[in-house]
Amino acid sequence: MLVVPCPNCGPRNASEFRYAGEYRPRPHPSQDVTDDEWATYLYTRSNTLGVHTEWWFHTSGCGLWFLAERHTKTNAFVKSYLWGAT
Amino acid sequence: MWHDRPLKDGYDVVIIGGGAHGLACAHYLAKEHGVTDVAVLDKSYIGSGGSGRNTAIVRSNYLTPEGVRFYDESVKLYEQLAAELEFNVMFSQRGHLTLAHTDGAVRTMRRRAEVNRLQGVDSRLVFPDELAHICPQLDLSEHPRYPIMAALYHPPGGIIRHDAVVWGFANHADRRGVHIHQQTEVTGVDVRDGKVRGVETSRGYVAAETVLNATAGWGSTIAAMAGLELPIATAPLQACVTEPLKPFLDVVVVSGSLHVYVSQSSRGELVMGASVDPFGSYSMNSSLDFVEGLAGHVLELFPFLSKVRILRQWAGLCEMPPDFSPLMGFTPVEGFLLDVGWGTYGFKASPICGKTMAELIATNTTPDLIYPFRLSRFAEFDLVGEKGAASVGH
Amino acid sequence: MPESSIKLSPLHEIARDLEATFTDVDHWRMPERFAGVEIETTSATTGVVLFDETAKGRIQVEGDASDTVLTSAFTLPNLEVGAGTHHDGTNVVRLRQDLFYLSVPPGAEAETIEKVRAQANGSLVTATDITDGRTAIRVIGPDAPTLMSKVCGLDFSEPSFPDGHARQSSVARTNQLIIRNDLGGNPAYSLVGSRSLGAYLWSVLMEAGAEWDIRPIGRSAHHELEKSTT
Amino acid sequence: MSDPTPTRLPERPGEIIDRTRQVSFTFNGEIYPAHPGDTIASALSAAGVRTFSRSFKYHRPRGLLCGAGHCPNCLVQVGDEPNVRSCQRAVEQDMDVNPQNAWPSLDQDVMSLAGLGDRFMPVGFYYKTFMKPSQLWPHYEQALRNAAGLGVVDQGTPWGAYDKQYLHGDVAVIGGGPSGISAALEAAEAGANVLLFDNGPQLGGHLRWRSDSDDTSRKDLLEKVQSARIEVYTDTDVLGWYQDNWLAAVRGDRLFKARAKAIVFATGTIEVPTLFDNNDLPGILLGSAVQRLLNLYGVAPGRRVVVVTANRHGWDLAADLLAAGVELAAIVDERRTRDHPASVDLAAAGVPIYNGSALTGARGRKAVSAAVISEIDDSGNPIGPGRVLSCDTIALSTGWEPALDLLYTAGGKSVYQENRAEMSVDPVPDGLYVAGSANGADLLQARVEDGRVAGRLAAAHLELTEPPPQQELDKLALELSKEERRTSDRISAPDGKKRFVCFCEDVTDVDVDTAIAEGYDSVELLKRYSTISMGPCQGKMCSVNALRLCSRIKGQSVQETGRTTSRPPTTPVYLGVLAGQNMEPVQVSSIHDWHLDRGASMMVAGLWLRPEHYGDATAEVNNVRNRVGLIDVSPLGKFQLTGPGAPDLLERLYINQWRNLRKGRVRYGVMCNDEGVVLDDGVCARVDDDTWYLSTTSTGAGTAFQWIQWWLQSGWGGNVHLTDMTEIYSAFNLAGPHSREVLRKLTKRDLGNKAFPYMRIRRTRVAGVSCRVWRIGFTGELSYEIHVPSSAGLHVWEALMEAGGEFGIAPFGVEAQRVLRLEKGHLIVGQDTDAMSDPLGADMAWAVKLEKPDFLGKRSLERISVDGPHQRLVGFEMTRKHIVPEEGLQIVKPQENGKLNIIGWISSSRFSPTLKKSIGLCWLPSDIGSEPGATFTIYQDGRLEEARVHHGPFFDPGGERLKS
Repeated sequence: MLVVPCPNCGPRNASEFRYAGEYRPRPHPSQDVTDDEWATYLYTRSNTLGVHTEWWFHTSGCGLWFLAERHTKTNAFVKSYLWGAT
Repeated sequence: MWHDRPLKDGYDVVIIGGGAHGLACAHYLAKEHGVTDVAVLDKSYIGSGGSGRNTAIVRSNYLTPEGVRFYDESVKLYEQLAAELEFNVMFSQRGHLTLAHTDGAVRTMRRRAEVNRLQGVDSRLVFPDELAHICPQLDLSEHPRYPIMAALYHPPGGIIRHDAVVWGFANHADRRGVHIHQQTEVTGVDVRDGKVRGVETSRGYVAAETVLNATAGWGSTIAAMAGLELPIATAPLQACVTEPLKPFLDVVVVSGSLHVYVSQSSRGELVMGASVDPFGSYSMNSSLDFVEGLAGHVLELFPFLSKVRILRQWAGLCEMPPDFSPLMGFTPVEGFLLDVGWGTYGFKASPICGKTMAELIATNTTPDLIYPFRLSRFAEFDLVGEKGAASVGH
Repeated sequence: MPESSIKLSPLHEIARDLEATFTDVDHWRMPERFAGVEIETTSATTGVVLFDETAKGRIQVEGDASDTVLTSAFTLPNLEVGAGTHHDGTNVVRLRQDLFYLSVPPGAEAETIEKVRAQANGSLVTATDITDGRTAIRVIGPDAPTLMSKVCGLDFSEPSFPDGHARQSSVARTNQLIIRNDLGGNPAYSLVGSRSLGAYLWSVLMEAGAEWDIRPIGRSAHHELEKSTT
Repeated sequence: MSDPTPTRLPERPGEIIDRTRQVSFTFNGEIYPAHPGDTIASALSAAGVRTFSRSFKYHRPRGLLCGAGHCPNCLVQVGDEPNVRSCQRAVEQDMDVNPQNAWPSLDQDVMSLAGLGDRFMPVGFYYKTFMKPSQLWPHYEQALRNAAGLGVVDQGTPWGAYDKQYLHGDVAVIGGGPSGISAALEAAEAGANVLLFDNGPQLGGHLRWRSDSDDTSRKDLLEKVQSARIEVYTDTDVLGWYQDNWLAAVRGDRLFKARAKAIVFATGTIEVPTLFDNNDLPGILLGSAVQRLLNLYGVAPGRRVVVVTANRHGWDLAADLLAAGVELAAIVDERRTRDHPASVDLAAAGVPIYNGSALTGARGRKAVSAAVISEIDDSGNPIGPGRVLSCDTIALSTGWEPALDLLYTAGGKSVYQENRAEMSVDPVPDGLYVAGSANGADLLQARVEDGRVAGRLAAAHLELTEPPPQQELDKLALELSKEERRTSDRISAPDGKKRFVCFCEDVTDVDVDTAIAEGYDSVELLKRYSTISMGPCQGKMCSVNALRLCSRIKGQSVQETGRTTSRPPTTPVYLGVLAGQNMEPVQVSSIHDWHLDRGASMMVAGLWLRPEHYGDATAEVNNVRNRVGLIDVSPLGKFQLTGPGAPDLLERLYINQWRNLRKGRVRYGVMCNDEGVVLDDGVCARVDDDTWYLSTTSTGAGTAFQWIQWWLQSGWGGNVHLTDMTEIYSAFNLAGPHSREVLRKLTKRDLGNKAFPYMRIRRTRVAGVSCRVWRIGFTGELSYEIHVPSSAGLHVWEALMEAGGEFGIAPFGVEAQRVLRLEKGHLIVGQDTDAMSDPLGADMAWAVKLEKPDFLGKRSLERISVDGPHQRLVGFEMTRKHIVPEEGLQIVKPQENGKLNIIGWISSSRFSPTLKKSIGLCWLPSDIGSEPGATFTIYQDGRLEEARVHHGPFFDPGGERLKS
């Protein structure tokens, strides 16, 4: 079972977490966002083969959302951190 | 059988991915459109990707009219594929049950039953009294944690020998002059001023004006070579098989809320699968929690299987689009085409995908049947309604 | 609050079906004894037992300044995440940098919240009485760590989960706060989780503990064990 | 049955049976004796039974082969359990054992005629036949299916009791043979917590049955283990290595899930059978199987044995047989020299010794009657005429394959060692070590030393000690390289005769040759086409020979040919063990038992169980409309937002406005995602300047909490906290014309419209308990929703029921609530909306405040509002009042060609007892939906039923009752 490094609780089995996909920052509402750009934000994914940044939620633990950098083939984690604390 | 051919430095059409989709497209290009200067490239052996790893279920009882029409065509093609390919693909139409354990799931099943009926697909809602005859092995009592309330019964659904489909298409495509190149990995897509010119491979450059990306799990990595990003996320899909048993289970049983599939193969093994893994990855490792969760849910349905043994578990890759429908046809890069985004439902569409993609390549126009699955639908905010069923049932 | 005790634990019907005798604890009606104090304390010191510890005040304190507010309200040592302290019936555990859990004697909830709010002076600190949302099942006995390792994936060995510490994790597929607070020289873990899952968790623990003849204990046996701790 | 002559020997040193006691069991209908400690296989062998089962495809008789639970030949049915490895299952009194896959009987199996026609059933036979005529395929298929499978599933088998346990250790050692024990001792010595797994009943591995070691070394190792800090798990099979060193192991009905920081694979070896004509006859056994029968159970494999070997183990076996008084017909060794110490005694005993020779065939119909041997040239090919040696048993001891499947799945790369003719792993992933015979060590001392070094390296990996000095590693490597080769890579070229490569699937070397010729020439294609290694033994008996055969036929090296992928489990495992103890969480409200006592029929609602009705939902509806009803809505999601930042957060999360909501007031709100799809809805109240209290749907409570926390913890969380209150309050909705009169009896608060108007919230003491009371009504009646601290839930509920007695109060369930809300035209998120529904279409356009600077879904809703939603959710009534269309029916528009186009669907539909007609909600194209009274047709059971669009509530449209 994959071990996920929770920034608050430390390494825990992946079954304690919810994975919420790759990190895609939301366009700031003030920008005049074209339909294409908005559809890209909503639906397009880089789906990287390699290290990418993703969201996790510690469902059975501290209830924190956090970002993690993980290699999507080996599943090896590089690091994890709370939003805003890169 | 298929032969090792010399790798030419150019073809009219290059198909990336030697699975059922890619080989079917090559077959129909040659058979129905006389296009034979075609190369099918696979980085490993043919059928090594999704085509060799799925639980080989064939059905057409989807939710949306466009989904049902599409898969129904596929079932019809499967029904005479053995004769057409002179290769027994062992399509066993023994009936397919999708169980509903909540009132919400029953509603979704009826929705699908009604849409199917209106599309002329044999599929109806059945309740425990009738279920007891269709699949007497099911525990229809009040005992399970999530008692079975109803099921969508789809008689034409069933299972097929998935490798045989790959080999059948390969044999026929090869016979008509298509080149099948195994151990040939595509490492780059050559795009110059918006048009595809060819592909880099582990065995050298191959020129082509038409390049079809027909891979499962690798759709994004191949598209990235052509400078494109797609609305799909790759995740492992696992399955397992038990020791061979004397046949007792005739129908294919799928549970929406419990996310589990069970069918008994022609060799007597129970072939079982579930939903995609809880987190995205390109790893094809098996996991223990997959087979633990699956075992619990299978025993909810069939408590007497507790002493049946799991013999082997494996995993493949699949790509999940936002509206549970594939990405087929043209892309912003001229000549670079897609047949990807097949989630957990790709194998059952192989023949009709081959046929429609062949028609698209030969006529340079999108057949009506697959128009709803165009890539541009996302920017047009015209997603396919299959998503509706997914969020409630499965 | 009317005179007669009207507060019930979600395990009340289970205790009644096990023919427990009941007692009142600050308006809570809780089991006094089941098979008898003798048998119950023996099981607790030789095997493993379950004790319904729901009848306690429970407060959640959230806020970036919660550690300074709490240290001044209760003169606490600085707590690492996962560490806890005990003094005169109040147990404070740090769940996150910005989140603490307090358990206090039954009835002291309101007073504790006031004490916390009084120290907030301007910073946003949310003190919430979560007593009614939680149930607590205390697993006590030498076989408690092994029983816990049948329902939870954490490492219950001494170095990884020392006495006084707390972890939030999955127990029998439910979210629980696990606080280790040994009792009478025996390992003991309080499982604090959703009230609506209390009956389910109790039944899973009883089934998982069958191999050690697990049994429930009442307040008097629990009191005996507590006496032998201090 | 051929004349079974008992072959139990007098007591043997180290045997594990209790000769003083006797048990009996039945096999194939006959009673057989056994001693406690006997396995089914050893007891049957002792009674001279040779045939245990019939093979999968050709139904050939099969007997004991490997004795280690690896091959399929001794699979039997034990009571209701199929596919039991009888060589691993201890006999129990009155056990009912039966052969599998044999019809009508084990002795006469009709299906074995299939074996005669093997010319007609070559490899890939199924693919090349039965295609035409396609109509007949279902009948062919039924015949094929009936022939399939081995064991029978008994549909009366009880689920049984299973459980699981997590284990944690610094170093896990897999395999309790000499190398495993010494690795464990070394690691424990360095201070590591060690987990030691072994699938035997006691530690020792083959020290228990192989006599090449004096017994002192075993006893000495076992003593040291007792005293060391090692958790020993015997009778425990390690099934698989999973991500991040997660090991699955099974002992009886318990699944262990172990995590270790370093792992030593001391998994030993699997003996490899050699290929020769008729090599699957009962009476042909692997050398290790004979030694187990001999030394563990005191059973001779037969009366006259030919030993075929290429290593010292064959000679040790011959010496064992000689010492046990079993007649040796010959010992046949591929190698030219015979310098093994036992050769002297064997020659002295007159045992014929044939060096430079090999076994080319076996003779016999139901069991072995003779062995055919012949001399071989340097490349192993037979030369000159064969020699026939009459015998009833052939023992094969020509080679071993390291059991490395676990290591392959852990990422180890397989490398074929030409000099040893065995696979190894190089490189071994970080933190993993392989030791003992699995690492190629053969002599006992080398295995113990190799284990010790591996244990030291594992402990060093955890920085508990220093790694062994390099010269120690070099010395060991040198010692290992000098060891005598133990494995022959001889493989006979296919020449038309039938040599079984795969015993599970009856695949012969001719089949492999044919498959490769037909283009299935990669090992993976060969496996899928011929089904080689896809049976119960998962390649343990066949993958080495298949690989050598494939390499020889294609003229390439074994390394070039490559292996198929190894996959867990290493040993087949019960579904019951994998499922473990049944742990399906159930959530119930604080008055759950009251509902059951009242005879409520419960329904599944997410993880909750809720009352659907108490016997008569229609009566419950009428009672709420005319008198007063009480419903338990505790699963409702309940959350609290505190802090000055709350209004900003609410403005961004919801499509409607909140900033202007005054204290004590309540407003309905809808949450969307950025696609503009409706996620959830509910009421929200401002209970204090900086305290908001909001509710969500019960099914959506968990996801809503995570959703709000996501935005709050990623930039939108300035000065606001979200607290989950869902379980803190039990929620009871008192609804109906008399609701005020009932509540007035339990509280002093003024409940009138002036003091407590509709859509307000008040802190109120009810029956002595401080509660939050909302004046809201999903049912459309005057109602008060009382949120009670859950510990006092039963107290307040019973007080309400008692107070309402004189007013005809009765509980009502989810079904009645659904009718009541439908009569008011209220939608249910998740039923009337799905993952495609936006608020503009779903009749919530009034709530969409596009003028707000930003909210989730705004950009998409702006786009949709340009030309309006394509579809709308509206009410409908039926032209034929009594017809109730089931929910999910489709709305169709007949075309000229008679086809019916689907234009919408029915999401809610009931017969309204209040209005005496059927009503509902449906999705329709906007043009039809926007026109009240517009007609459309519903496709129901093949006919078209007419319906009309209806806007707004069906009952009390002005909402007077709510405000009464």
